[in-house]
Amino acid sequence: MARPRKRKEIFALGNEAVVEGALLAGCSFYGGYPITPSSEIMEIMAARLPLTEDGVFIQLEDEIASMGAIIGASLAGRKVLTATSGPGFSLMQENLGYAIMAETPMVLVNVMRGGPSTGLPTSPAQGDVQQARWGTHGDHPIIVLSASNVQECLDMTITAFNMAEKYRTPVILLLDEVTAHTREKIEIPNPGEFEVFSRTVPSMPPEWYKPYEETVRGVPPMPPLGSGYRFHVTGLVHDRNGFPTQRPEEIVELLERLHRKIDQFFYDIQLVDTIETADADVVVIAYGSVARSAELAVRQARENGVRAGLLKLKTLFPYPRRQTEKVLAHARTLVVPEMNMGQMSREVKRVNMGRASVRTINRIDGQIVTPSEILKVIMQG
Amino acid sequence: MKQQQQLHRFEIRFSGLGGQGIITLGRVMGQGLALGHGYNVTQTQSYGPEARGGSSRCDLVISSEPISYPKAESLDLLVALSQEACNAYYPYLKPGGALVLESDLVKQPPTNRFLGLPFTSLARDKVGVAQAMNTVVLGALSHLLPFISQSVMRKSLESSLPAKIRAVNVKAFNLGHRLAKKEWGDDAGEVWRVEDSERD
Amino acid sequence: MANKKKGKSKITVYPDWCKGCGICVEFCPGRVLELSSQGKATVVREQDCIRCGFCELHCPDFAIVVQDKDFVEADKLPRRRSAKTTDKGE
Amino acid sequence: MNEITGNEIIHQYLRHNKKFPHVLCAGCGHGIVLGTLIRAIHTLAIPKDDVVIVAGIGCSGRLAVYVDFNTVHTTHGRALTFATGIKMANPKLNVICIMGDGDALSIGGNHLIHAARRNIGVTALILNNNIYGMTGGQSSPATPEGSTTMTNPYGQLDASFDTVALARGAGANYVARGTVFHVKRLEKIMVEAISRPGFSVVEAITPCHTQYGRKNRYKTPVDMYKWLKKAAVPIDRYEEMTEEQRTDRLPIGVFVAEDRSGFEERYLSLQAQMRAKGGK
Repeated sequence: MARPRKRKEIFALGNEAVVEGALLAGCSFYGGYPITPSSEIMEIMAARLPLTEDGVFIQLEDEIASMGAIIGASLAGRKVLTATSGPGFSLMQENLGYAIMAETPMVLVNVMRGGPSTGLPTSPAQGDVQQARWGTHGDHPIIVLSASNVQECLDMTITAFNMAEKYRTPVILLLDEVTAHTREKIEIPNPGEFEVFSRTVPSMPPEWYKPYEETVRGVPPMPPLGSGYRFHVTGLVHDRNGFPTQRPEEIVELLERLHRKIDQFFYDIQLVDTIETADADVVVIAYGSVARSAELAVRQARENGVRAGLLKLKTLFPYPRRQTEKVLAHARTLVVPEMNMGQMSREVKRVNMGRASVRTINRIDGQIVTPSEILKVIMQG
Repeated sequence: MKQQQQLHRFEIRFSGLGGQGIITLGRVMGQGLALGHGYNVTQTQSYGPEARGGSSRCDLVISSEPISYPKAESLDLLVALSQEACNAYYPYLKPGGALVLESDLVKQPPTNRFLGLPFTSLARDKVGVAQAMNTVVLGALSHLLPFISQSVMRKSLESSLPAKIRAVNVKAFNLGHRLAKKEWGDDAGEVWRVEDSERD
Repeated sequence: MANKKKGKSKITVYPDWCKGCGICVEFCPGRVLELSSQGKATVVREQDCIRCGFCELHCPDFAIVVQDKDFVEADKLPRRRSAKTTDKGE
Repeated sequence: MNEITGNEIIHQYLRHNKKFPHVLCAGCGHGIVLGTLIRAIHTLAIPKDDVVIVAGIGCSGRLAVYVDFNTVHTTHGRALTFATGIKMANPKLNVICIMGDGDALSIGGNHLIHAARRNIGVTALILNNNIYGMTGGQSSPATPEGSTTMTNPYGQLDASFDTVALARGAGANYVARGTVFHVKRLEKIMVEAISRPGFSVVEAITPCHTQYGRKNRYKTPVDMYKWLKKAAVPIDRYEEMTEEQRTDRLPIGVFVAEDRSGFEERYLSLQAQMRAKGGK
């Protein structure tokens, strides 16, 4: 692995790494409202963006306004970010739906803390997983990513921006308090060492532009406001010209395309890491900081002669079904440790369809699931 | 850089009162070990009300291998800068682990096996700045822990500080290092060096 | 300004766009307009128009156009040339 | 007289691929406001491409779809938040927010006061019809005390907001009120509102006979316009009136007109300053 240039190393918080990743991905607009434990993302953006050429930072009056502002900025051509936690994520659901409907690229980082309601502001949890999937009303596709260590916070933020731009959709990055508040050494990749994708813009004369036209990828090109392509953006179900419609065939065409533009690219979107799963009898399926505990538990189990493996989910939704089925080919037991009452294990069970026995480990006391807890369940087989 | 000593999850907890600079201490040391010495390090800390009021806590996990679980569970070294912190976290010290105390503030040590120095009065009287107490601790630990190179850590410290407080802190760092060597002896941390070379 | 222009207007009402709200009929100082049996505004006394512009400005549906008669007749057609447009794209 | 005037101007700004007449009720003043806005933009000679109309939800929200500008129809009450993002992302654009009274004063009240406090360079056009029209005539914060609505069948108990006082109190740079009866005056106000720096609030009184009038003694649209003609008094005359004379009268005109620079301008100059210094 020859590296032409040495990468800069920093000792950074997970939240700090999100900022580094966002800036590398081309983010030039942050709108937000502070909330523990995500505030460092906002604070660092407040310090960094005004020093860049065209970076805009704005603190809004609440999380609803934060979403409105970043959607507006995205429509005006910016790559945009907001970050929040717990109650703030609930407030963002309204305009999250708008961003899906109006196909507005944006990245929303939710640093999960204990809930419901104000809950446990400074303790980790993974209780927003199903909210990330279904929090906004109506049938909708969504991309939800996750990161389990500080380097991944950087890498997955870049990935989130790329997916948002590529698929013209909001992407949620779910972190938890442990990942966000751990400091670790990370490498900042050099330009050219990672992909940066920017939304496709129309390449025809404005009069011929149909803002929501069917394309092969299902993703129509998107011009920035004010660039000569005048069109109508709305949260109502709309036709190819962007105008509201109630005609059944146009409703179906739009909503099906919104799903299809994600569904046909599962291979690009569904990201996992595997550790020792090739021959594993017992496979732990974990994400976020709990995946770190799981990794240690799997290694200890191997030392104790149990063929254990880890399927680490970096994409939570759309749920990586194929990768799960691969481990199901030989796994007798699936272990799903989570800091919630079993939100991701629902997905695992849905895919498992009774093939392996699914053991869940659930903690809701504001503490991370420890390696020893997971090891105990692995050893029970 | 000389050959890095092999470490397998060495866990340190810094604890004490809010305002003693505990988090900064952990962060500076973590940064020095991660960037200067090339170890894998995870640093976590107490947040929220805990970090504002009474007690403060900052953990480091240091390892030659990638660190999976980032939190400290079983401490190799506990640094207690207040009686409450000492009482609260002593039970997490692993058998054979070391306890470093602020000897003026921890009047009732839970054990006779500890290493103490009056860090606060040293900073106030010998450096002239009481707030430099955490840097005195850093200097002392740079002597105690055999896998820390004093010069590398000092350089890392300097690079993380604004110019106007750099000189004071270097003075505090050197003082801590010198006194630890004098009071605790040359081989105070030898236990870790031996253990690790045996493991390899 | 009004009297000088009396009798010099050409008034067009687009019945498709008129919803028959009656605002133009009610407030026209010359009583130029009436509601037809279909409920649409129609021009009945064009010669009395003083071109105050009220009906045009207050038609919520942009259905009334008042023009200079001489000018329109000189052009033969209702004008469709593009105005002093400020549109970059056109 | 060779200039194109009146509605012929407006026709050039309407979207030709939209079906007219628009969806609003016969006699609804919203169309008049839209026409007035178009004339103001035409007067200012702003290219269509440089205008962004951001609308909320409700009858007023439907206006955006008919005009050939960049148009964004947002969520209920949130138009100003979208507008803030658009203006900050591209300060060159003329961003005009069209909101209703329920939209701007109730669900979006927080955004209105903060947009004013921030003095973001956006024009807020609040179409006040005293009611939630689109959804069937429920009370809004601008429904006059004592009047009858679907959600206050026995009479509105709470006092209504004074939009002008609210906007002024929150720090808006320019605050004015007009009516759809006094169109020329409203047009002048809009021209000024759009050309000023910072945050401008224009309250346009635009009666809803369908949902408000019929329940409150105004049987036809014409009745409502007669009421407007009678009730509206220019601010200077209103100020000379006795308390008694002021009963049921509505002051119109310009209430605040300052020239404080908008948030986006202040941000850009801060950015230039920080960059010149090379960071902190």
